[in-house]
Parts: sequence; C-alpha cells; structure tokens
Amino acid sequence: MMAAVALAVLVTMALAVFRSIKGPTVYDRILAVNAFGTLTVVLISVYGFLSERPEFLDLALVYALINFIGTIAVSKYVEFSHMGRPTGGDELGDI
Amino acid sequence: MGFMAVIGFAVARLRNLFAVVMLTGLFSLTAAVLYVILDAVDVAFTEAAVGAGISTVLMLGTLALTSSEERVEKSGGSKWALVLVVVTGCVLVYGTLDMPPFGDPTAAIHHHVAPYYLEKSGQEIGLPNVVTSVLASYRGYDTLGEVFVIFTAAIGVLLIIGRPQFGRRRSHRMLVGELHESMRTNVILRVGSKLLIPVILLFALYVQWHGDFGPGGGFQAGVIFASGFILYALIFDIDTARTMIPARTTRLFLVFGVLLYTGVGVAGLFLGGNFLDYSVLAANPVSGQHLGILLVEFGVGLTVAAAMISIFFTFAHQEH
Amino acid sequence: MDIALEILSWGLLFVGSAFLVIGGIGVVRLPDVFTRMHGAGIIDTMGVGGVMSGLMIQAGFTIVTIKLALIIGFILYTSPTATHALARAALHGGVRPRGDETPEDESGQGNSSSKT
Amino acid sequence: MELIGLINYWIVIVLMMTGFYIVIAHDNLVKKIVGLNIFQVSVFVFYITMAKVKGGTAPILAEGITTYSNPLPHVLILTAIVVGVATTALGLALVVRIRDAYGTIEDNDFENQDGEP
Repeated sequence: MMAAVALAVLVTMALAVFRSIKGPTVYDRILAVNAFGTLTVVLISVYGFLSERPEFLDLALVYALINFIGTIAVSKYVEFSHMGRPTGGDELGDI
Repeated sequence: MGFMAVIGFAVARLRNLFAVVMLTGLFSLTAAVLYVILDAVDVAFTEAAVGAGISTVLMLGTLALTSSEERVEKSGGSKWALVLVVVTGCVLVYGTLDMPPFGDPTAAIHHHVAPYYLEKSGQEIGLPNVVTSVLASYRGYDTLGEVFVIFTAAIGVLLIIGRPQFGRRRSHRMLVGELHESMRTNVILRVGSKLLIPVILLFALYVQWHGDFGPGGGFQAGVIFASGFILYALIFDIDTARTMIPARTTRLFLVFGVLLYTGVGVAGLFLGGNFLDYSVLAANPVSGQHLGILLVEFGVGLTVAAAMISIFFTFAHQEH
Repeated sequence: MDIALEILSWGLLFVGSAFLVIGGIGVVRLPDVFTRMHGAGIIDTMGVGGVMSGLMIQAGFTIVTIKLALIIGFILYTSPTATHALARAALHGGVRPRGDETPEDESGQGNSSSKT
Repeated sequence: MELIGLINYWIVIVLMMTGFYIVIAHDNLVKKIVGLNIFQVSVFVFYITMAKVKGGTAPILAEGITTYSNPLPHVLILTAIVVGVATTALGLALVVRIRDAYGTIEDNDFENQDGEP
C-alpha cells in the first residue's frame, strides 16, 4: 500500500520533470523545480516508512527548509536581472 | 528507480545556461532521492543541503556576473566529440561486464575493512551512526585532508576574486545589493524569511550535535548554517548581512575550524596516543572517542560554514 | 479503535496521493504560469497534507510524528512564500496572466519556447 | 538476470558520458562546469551503488537489524560532495575572473584574442 503512495509520488515527479524540461518560460521551470522539491520531501518520508526505518525524517526536514532558499534565490535572481530577455553582459538588472 | 537519474540526464544535456542551472538543481534532487533509495542517508543529507541551496546560488551568482546566454555553438568538432564519448562509453560498459551484480553481498568491496567498521564501531566508539564514526575516527586523516581542501578552495576563491579593488568602477552589485530595494520592502518575503532563518540555524545546530546518532554531522550542518545566512543576505542586502557576520569573523572561523580539528589530533599526540587517536582524550576510551568526534565534527562544521559563507559573499560582493 | 485509525490513515494517504497526481497533471496541463501555480498549490497543501497526516497516524505518537508535523508546518509556511516570490518575479518579468493580455504580450500562451 | 544487476552501472556510465560530452563539446565555460558537476555526480552514484547490499539498510546501528550497507563509500562521497561544491566555487571564481580579463566566457573567443594582440 505504501508502495502505491510512492508510485503516485513518482508519477507526479515525472510530470513535474516534464514541465521543467518543457518550459516554456523560466517561471514554469522554477515552479516545477519547487514542486519537485516538495515531492522529494514526500517521497523521502514515504520511503522511510516503506523501509521501516522512519527515523530518517531529518532529511525531509532539510529539504523542506533548503528548497525554499533555492526558490527564493532563483526568483530573486530572475526578477532583478531580467533573465527573460537575451542580455549582453552589461545591461543586466539596471533598474 | 535509476530512471529518475536518466530523466536527469536527458534534462541536463539540453538547454541554455539559465535553464541548465535550474536543471542542475533538479538533477541534484533526483540524485538525492537515489541516494536515499540506495541506503546512503548521510550522503543524501549532504546532497540535500548542498545541491538545492548553495550550488544553485553560486551558479546564479556566476551567471549574474557573466552572461547568461550560451552562444549557439558551431557543429564542427562536436561530431568527433560525440564519437569519442560513445567509444569511451562502450569501453566502460565492457568494463562493467566483470562487475559484481547490484547489491551482491559477496562483492569485493564488502570484504576488506567495512565489516570491521560495522562490527566494532558499536563497541569501540559507542555511536550508532557508523558513517560518523568512520568519518571522524577511523578515517580521520582523510577527513582532515578534505577539510583542508575546502579551506584551500575558500582561500582560492577569496584570492581570485575577493580583492576589493578588483571591480574597477562600481556600477551596480549583481546578485545582492541596493538595487534590490523592492525585495527588501516586500513584506511577505521579509517577514516570512525572518521567521524562518532562526529555525534554519537551530536546525543546523541540531544536525551538528545529533550527527552521532542519526544522519548528520559537521559537513551537513556547516552547509545548512551557511544557507541560513545566505537566505538572510538574499532577503536583506549584502551589506546588512555583512554587519551580521563580518568578513573578519568568517575568516577567523574558517581558520579556527581547521585548527580545532588539527588541535584535537595533536592533543591526542601529547596525551600519549597517535595523531587523531581520540581514545586517550578521556579516562575511558569510548567517551574519549565520543568527545574527540564531537570536537572534530564541530571543527568541520565551522570550517565548512565559514568557507561557504565567505565564498558566497565573495561572489555576491563582486562589482560588475 | 485501531481499525478505525488504520482506515482513517489509509484514507488520508489515498486522498493525499490522489491530490498529488491531480496537482501534477495540473502543473503539466494548465495553460500558463499563474494557473500552473494552482496545481503546485494543490501538491503543497492537499497532497502533502494528506500523505503526511496519513503517515502521522501510522507512526503513532513518537518523535516521528513530531517531525512529520514540523515538515507539514514548514511546507505550509515556505511554499506560499516561495510561490509569492515567484509570482512577483513572473509579473515583473513581463508575463501577463491570461485574460489580461496586452498587445506586446508574447508569453501568455506558452508559445515562446525560445524564452529560457 | 545478470544483466539486470548491471543496469545501474550502465546508467552511471550514460550519465558520466553526458557530463564528458558537455565538457568537451561545449565552448561555454559555465556549461563546462555544469558538465563536470554531472560527471562528478555520476561518480558519486557509482560509489553509492557499489555500497548497497541487498536487504541491508542504512548504516546506523539499531536493534534487531543485522545487514547494513557498506558505510565506507558513504563517508568518501559525503566529504566529496562538500569538497565538490568548494572546488566548483573555485572554478566559477576562475570563470568570473576570466570574464573580467577577456570579456567573454566562450572558449574560442579568448583563444582568438590571445593570437591577435
């Protein structure tokens, strides 16, 4: 039964990966990577129960925290340096 | 399960630079899942702390400082590269035909010292986490070497791009800086992160001191700790963050961590043991080991955290 | 009593994973960034919430339960913040929500695949 | 059956070759570093794969468990990951420095520049 849950998580992960490869905008990718991070948290917890050693939830906790930093960094970077349009070196982020 | 990694592969090959960085993050996530499934909890822990946060941030920092688009490459030469790669791959696959099958308990790797570690570490070191005891005690020399590598890398980064006069004319700071006023004034983000940062730091300390019993240890804790400060620097600006933890402090900690590690080793020498032999540190060998591992892990944590923070600040402080 | 808890836990797990998949489909199928965020939101709230509370009941009352509760808390706390940052970035970066197209809009439909 | 046991190694090799290809075929230095990273991760996965013992669990001692995976490769890779990040940072620093000296991070460009002045 737990395996079924893990399978559902994997399917969702595959969908997120698809979105992050396909794009089309940067934001889609960020969104997909963020969702993927969340799914990783779930998968790790579920796997902990699956292998009957649920002590390893610390790992999932790390993800829950660190994933946030990654997303913030990326969206901040995108927001303030205009990655969207093709840039030469110098016109980056001149607000 | 290996297919997740294959997805990561297909992913990592394709796109342009920015997307590539995003996909590297994804790749590291899949790798971490794979490590968990292959029972390497500590490794997954490290990958989690490193891959999702620091390495993405550093890559972005570089992209901000250089250009973000890869030029369309010419097809000349890349055909030969492909051929070379395929040939090498085939040779390697041929090599694997002699490898022991996956998960085989009789494989050569499981016969030398590993069973010894698994059997003895419970009595000799008294710690449940074998990875920590091997890391800090049995293989203390190796870990010391790794710590020095990190130390050297941090110094290298500081030397290469850390000089203040290096940016000739200041126009604007890239990743973090005053142009990000609006990020600062974004209430939701600011309050949200403000509440989260202490939790992250606290959690890092937990990982640091709990590493003997569960997954965790100095390396992971250092990285998580650094991530907390990086988040702070991202939300507020770099100068505010610098007042929280000045350059002098990080450098001090960088050196202090390495010295602590070596010092524990030397203390062992003075007390009549070998270098990095912790049994002599206390009256009872087991508690001596315990104390030694705690101190060493603390040294590792300090060095790693200081190295990551100073590397990040060096990148972020670049003037373009 | 035990049976009831068991059924409740599996029910939660089932509902949670169903929501996960639905959210995943949403992330793939919905037309633009802002709508896709709803899909991601479902994953973060209903999916994670369901699965994690199912696991909590499975674990009984131990340290594991507390950790799971912490994870739920963190996810419920970080994910809206992150999504908010992302939405801001997207809006500032020139992506318009659908139904709010302006003439120079080029990415509402996801047709500008060159934009990376 | 034997071949199924080896498929993990093959995936590792595919990954490794991907990284290799990126390193030698792309001109962009950042991309090259990403390639190196992928190569690195593939080596990590290789070690961890070897450490796995069928039926074993993570090497954290607990009551009533007898088979554990091999902890030694875990130790090696754990440190290698952090070291990897540090060295990656060093490489990126070099890239930034190169960008500053040459104004480009494409491999070919500065070869040309070196020839001319």
